[in-house]
Amino acid sequence: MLKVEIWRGTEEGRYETYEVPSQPSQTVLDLVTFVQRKLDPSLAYRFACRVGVCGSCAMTVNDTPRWTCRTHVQKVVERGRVRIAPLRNLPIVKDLATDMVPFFDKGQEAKGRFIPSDAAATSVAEISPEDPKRKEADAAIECIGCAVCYAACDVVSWRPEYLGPAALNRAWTLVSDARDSDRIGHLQAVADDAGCHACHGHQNCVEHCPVGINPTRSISGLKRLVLMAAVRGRL
Amino acid sequence: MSGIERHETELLILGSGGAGLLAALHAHDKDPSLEITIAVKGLLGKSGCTRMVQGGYNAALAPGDSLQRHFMDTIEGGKWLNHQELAWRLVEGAVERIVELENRWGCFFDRNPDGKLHFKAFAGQTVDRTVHKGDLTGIEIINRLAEQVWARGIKRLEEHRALALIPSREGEQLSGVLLLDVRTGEFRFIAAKAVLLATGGGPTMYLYHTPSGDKSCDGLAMALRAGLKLRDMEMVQFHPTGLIAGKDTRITGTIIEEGLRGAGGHILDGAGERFMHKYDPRNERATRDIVSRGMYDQMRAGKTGPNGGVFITMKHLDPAMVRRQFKGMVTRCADVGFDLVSGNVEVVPTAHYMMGGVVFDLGCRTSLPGLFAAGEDTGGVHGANRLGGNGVANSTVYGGIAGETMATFVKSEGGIVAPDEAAIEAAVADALRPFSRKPGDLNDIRERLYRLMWDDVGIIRDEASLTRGQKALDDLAAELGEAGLPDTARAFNLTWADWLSLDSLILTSRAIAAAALRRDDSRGAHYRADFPETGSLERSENTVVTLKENRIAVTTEPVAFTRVRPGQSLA
Amino acid sequence: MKRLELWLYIAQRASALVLAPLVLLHLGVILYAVAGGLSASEILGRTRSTWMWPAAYGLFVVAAAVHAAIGLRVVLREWTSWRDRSLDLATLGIGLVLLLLGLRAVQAIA
Amino acid sequence: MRNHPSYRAFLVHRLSGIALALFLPAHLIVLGLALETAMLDGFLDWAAQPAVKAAETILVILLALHLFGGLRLLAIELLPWSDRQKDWIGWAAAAALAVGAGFVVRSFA
Ligand SMILES: Cc1cc2nc3c(=O)[nH]c(=O)nc-3n(C[C@H](O)[C@H](O)[C@H](O)COP(=O)(O)OP(=O)(O)OC[C@H]3O[C@@H](n4cnc5c(N)ncnc54)[C@H](O)[C@@H]3O)c2cc1C
Ligand code: HEM
Ligand code: SF4
Ligand code: F3S
Ligand code: FES
Repeated sequence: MLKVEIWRGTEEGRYETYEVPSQPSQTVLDLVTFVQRKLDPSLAYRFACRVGVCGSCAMTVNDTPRWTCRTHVQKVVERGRVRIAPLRNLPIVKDLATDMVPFFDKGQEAKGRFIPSDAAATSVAEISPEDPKRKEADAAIECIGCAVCYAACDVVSWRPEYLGPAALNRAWTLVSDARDSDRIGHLQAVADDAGCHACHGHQNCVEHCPVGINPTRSISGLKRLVLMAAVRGRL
Repeated sequence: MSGIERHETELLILGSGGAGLLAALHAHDKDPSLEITIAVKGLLGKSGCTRMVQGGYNAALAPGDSLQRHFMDTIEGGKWLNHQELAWRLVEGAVERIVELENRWGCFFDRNPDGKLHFKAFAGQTVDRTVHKGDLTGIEIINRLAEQVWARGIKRLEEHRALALIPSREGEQLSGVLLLDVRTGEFRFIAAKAVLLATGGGPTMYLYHTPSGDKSCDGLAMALRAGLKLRDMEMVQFHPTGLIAGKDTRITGTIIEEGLRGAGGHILDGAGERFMHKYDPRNERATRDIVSRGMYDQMRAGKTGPNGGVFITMKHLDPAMVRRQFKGMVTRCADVGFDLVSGNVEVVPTAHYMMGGVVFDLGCRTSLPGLFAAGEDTGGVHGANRLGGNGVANSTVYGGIAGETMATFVKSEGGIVAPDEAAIEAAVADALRPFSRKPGDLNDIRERLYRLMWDDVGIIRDEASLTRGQKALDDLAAELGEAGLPDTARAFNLTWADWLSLDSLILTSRAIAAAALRRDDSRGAHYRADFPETGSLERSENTVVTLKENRIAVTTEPVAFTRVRPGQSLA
Repeated sequence: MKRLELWLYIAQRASALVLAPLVLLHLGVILYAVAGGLSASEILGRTRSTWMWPAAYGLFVVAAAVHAAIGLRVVLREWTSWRDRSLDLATLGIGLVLLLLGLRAVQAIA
Repeated sequence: MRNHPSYRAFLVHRLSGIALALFLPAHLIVLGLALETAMLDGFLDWAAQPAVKAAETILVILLALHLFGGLRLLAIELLPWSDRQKDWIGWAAAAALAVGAGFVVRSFA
């Protein structure tokens, strides 16, 4: 039996303890599911894909933000106990489910979307995968938008307007994309007061990103480009 | 009903998979002044199966490939049951859509060293034509589309579950959709000039299944209730290698990549012996349906591992190769406690995709004016079997088309019309029904549904099993109707959601069983032990299911060979 | 000011770049000088030997005033709830005080 | 969540920065006393006590830590990314301790 403590409520709430039988193959998401299905039907949480691609199941597990569908219980259990809370730095909808809108809004504030240069082109651009800029973009592109980095980043909690690692990481993939036509626009978006310069390089984001993205690297890249653009008066 | 919130929008899209998002973008492009709303059961861009696409996207762009070849592969794969015009539009549209995804929405697919698109091999194709982004193609597509939708003034109703399609007062057209705001537990009626059904099917009524947790055939169930025709519902595709790790883990059913078999992986029975040679000279490299049936046969004979599955192993292969080539799969297995490199991983065939669905036309119109459909909710494009790589092509191609037709429709014919209040009232009452009943055991109902669909309406069927299945489904439907929920808070009530999902799943399962009983031959994904032969291709028919007075009716319609007849080829 | 944070960031990094060699130098001097104890005349004897010393310390003082003031502003913003305009004025104040104290010190050793 | 080298490096850098910022005015005031040589000598005598020396040692180490840690940050921010940046934390700490050791050796010599 595992002792599973789960946050119940919204910002105001408390931990409740449940006893869940231990299984050889058991993820943290399975613990939560067991509680909802068998012990307390009113428990709220969120998941979709259950294989680590949708980024909707992240929670705080024993004080660490993680994707729960791909976290084996054995990896996190401490003396038979697992404590599960919603992700930090986001409003709580109910129990373990957070409101991710602020996280995605920041993606937009960082102008995290492709601005085409030739939308009507009839063939795809020829770009070598060995091209150095493309390699930078490729290294950072497979973000699943799980907000784990966002929850792990102290600067986000200290300065709630900070765009955060994922949004900045996306901006970096765009300025590294030869097909994007608004490099300066993207740089302007991240040069604002809560932009890339607010990052102190804590690297909590790197340590916790479940898919191995390195937002610190991307943010440093942005800092350099913004610096050069600012000094040259291009912002 | 005065108690429910009401809104109006010009264009309402249900679902945010490839179909829903492209519909929104195309409609917005066509007419930026349109008021577009996307309502989705999960979070926008984070729910549904398009995001889970691993393998990739078929488009006839490779040197030496042609629309004709892609089309013929699709028809051969579909065992001549496809709607040929729809299939043709698919292959044509796929080429346009890939270029659009790259240049307009910012997707970047894998390239060769020379900078040109890379095409990978996928089963059932005469040319390597699958465009992909590593083995996470869906994330790239959906992330790019979702951020574009987010950037436009498109309204989002996230965590809103569509419950019922509500006709107009006279019933001659659609008025709007009744939704449940999952977060508050309140109902919401949205009247719209046009509605797109893009909730993505998803055969999650089987013991083992691959789709995401939010999929429960709600769209198909709503369509049935609204009187629409569903075609080829017996065609449920199983993927041969799903993980199995016990019934209390959501890992069970999720896919282990197909490429493992291609790369030389072996499938072993419970005793560690290979067996695929008994079923096909290509051994493990045979097509999805054959491998699935071989595995299922072994399982029925009881030659299984501890969890009731068989094994896949790579341990006779170079571990460095396995680690390099299947990095994602190896870490995914390791995360959940399996050793793919040097161990045996227990696997089962797992329900993956529904070829059948709502009957629709080339402009994504349905028989109900004002209602459009696209993606996995629709039937016809794939016939009896879907090629790997044609699923996401289908949802994105037809999603885009739907967006354009709907934008035009809204301006020319569409209008807000008063809903049939009685229908709203009935739908609300239906959804609230469990709160007035004694709490029942939903887990038990779900497990029995899973089991009976697996055993009796699954990979190998026959008349006896299907009849048994139908009876059991009717009983389960009645039982669910009496199974209540504790009357706790309605807000974010997942157990209520489970109840509603089971309701849709049981109804859709009835449609599958009825269609499967009707088709007395074996082809594509449908295998009847009592009719193992394929039957005449020339006289191919589609099954068509409707719901009348809560009874499923099945008819058949001959396939129209509008472009090519069995025995001929365009390529 | 538009992009205030960005320019403060640049000023802070620029001043850090100026400080780096100066602090290295200063550390070298400390290590050299502390042996055998310090005395005022020794210190002043060294610093008054050439105009380079006061110049270097002058530069140090200016850079440190800029650098520390901005640094403290960031810390205060993040670790306290002080983030309105008064914080910017305080930053300016801290910088000026440091500058004045520093210039007085430089004058003393020059 | 914060239990890893990069975060510790940040904390050390920030805390040393704050300490230096607090110390700097004091240091400058003392130097300002050089205008009156006698007072400075009096102060230096006071500062020769072991306890004060120990405190000074710490300050020198903090200065060195902040310096080398700062150089590391500048390298991360201004130079192309290097996967060796983690190692720099170790080097920065080692260099700071070396300076501290040097200070101890020389001032107590
Ligand atoms: C694991 C996996 C791998 C796959 N790999 C491939 C591949 O490599 N190549 C390929 O071509 N195809 C693949 N497919 C198939 C492909 O994903 C689907 O064919 C296609 O993406 C379906 O798109 P869709 O837009 O119709 O539905 P989905 O993408 O599933 O989207 C459905 C949307 O509807 C929403 N929804 C559901 N019910 C409701 C409701 N009641 N109210 C409101 N919203 C609702 C969902 O939340 C979701 O947002 C794969 C499928 C799976 C499961
Ligand atoms: C000598 C006096 C110095 C003082 C008083 C001082 C003080 C400070 C302070 C208070 C901060 C803010 C810390 C924070 O934001 O977390 C800071 C940051 C910084 N300092 Fe210094 N510093 C000094 C010297 C240096 C030197 C010599 C360097 C580098 C060569 C340096 C480099 C930096 C850098 C890069 C930062 C930014 C760190 C960040 O934003 O997290 N400093 N300093
Ligand atoms: S960068 Fe990593 S941790 Fe952050 S949202 Fe993306 S995938 Fe999640
Ligand atoms: S954790 Fe935060 S401070 Fe920067 S390096 Fe990552 S964004
Ligand atoms: S459920 Fe999709 S990432 Fe966990």
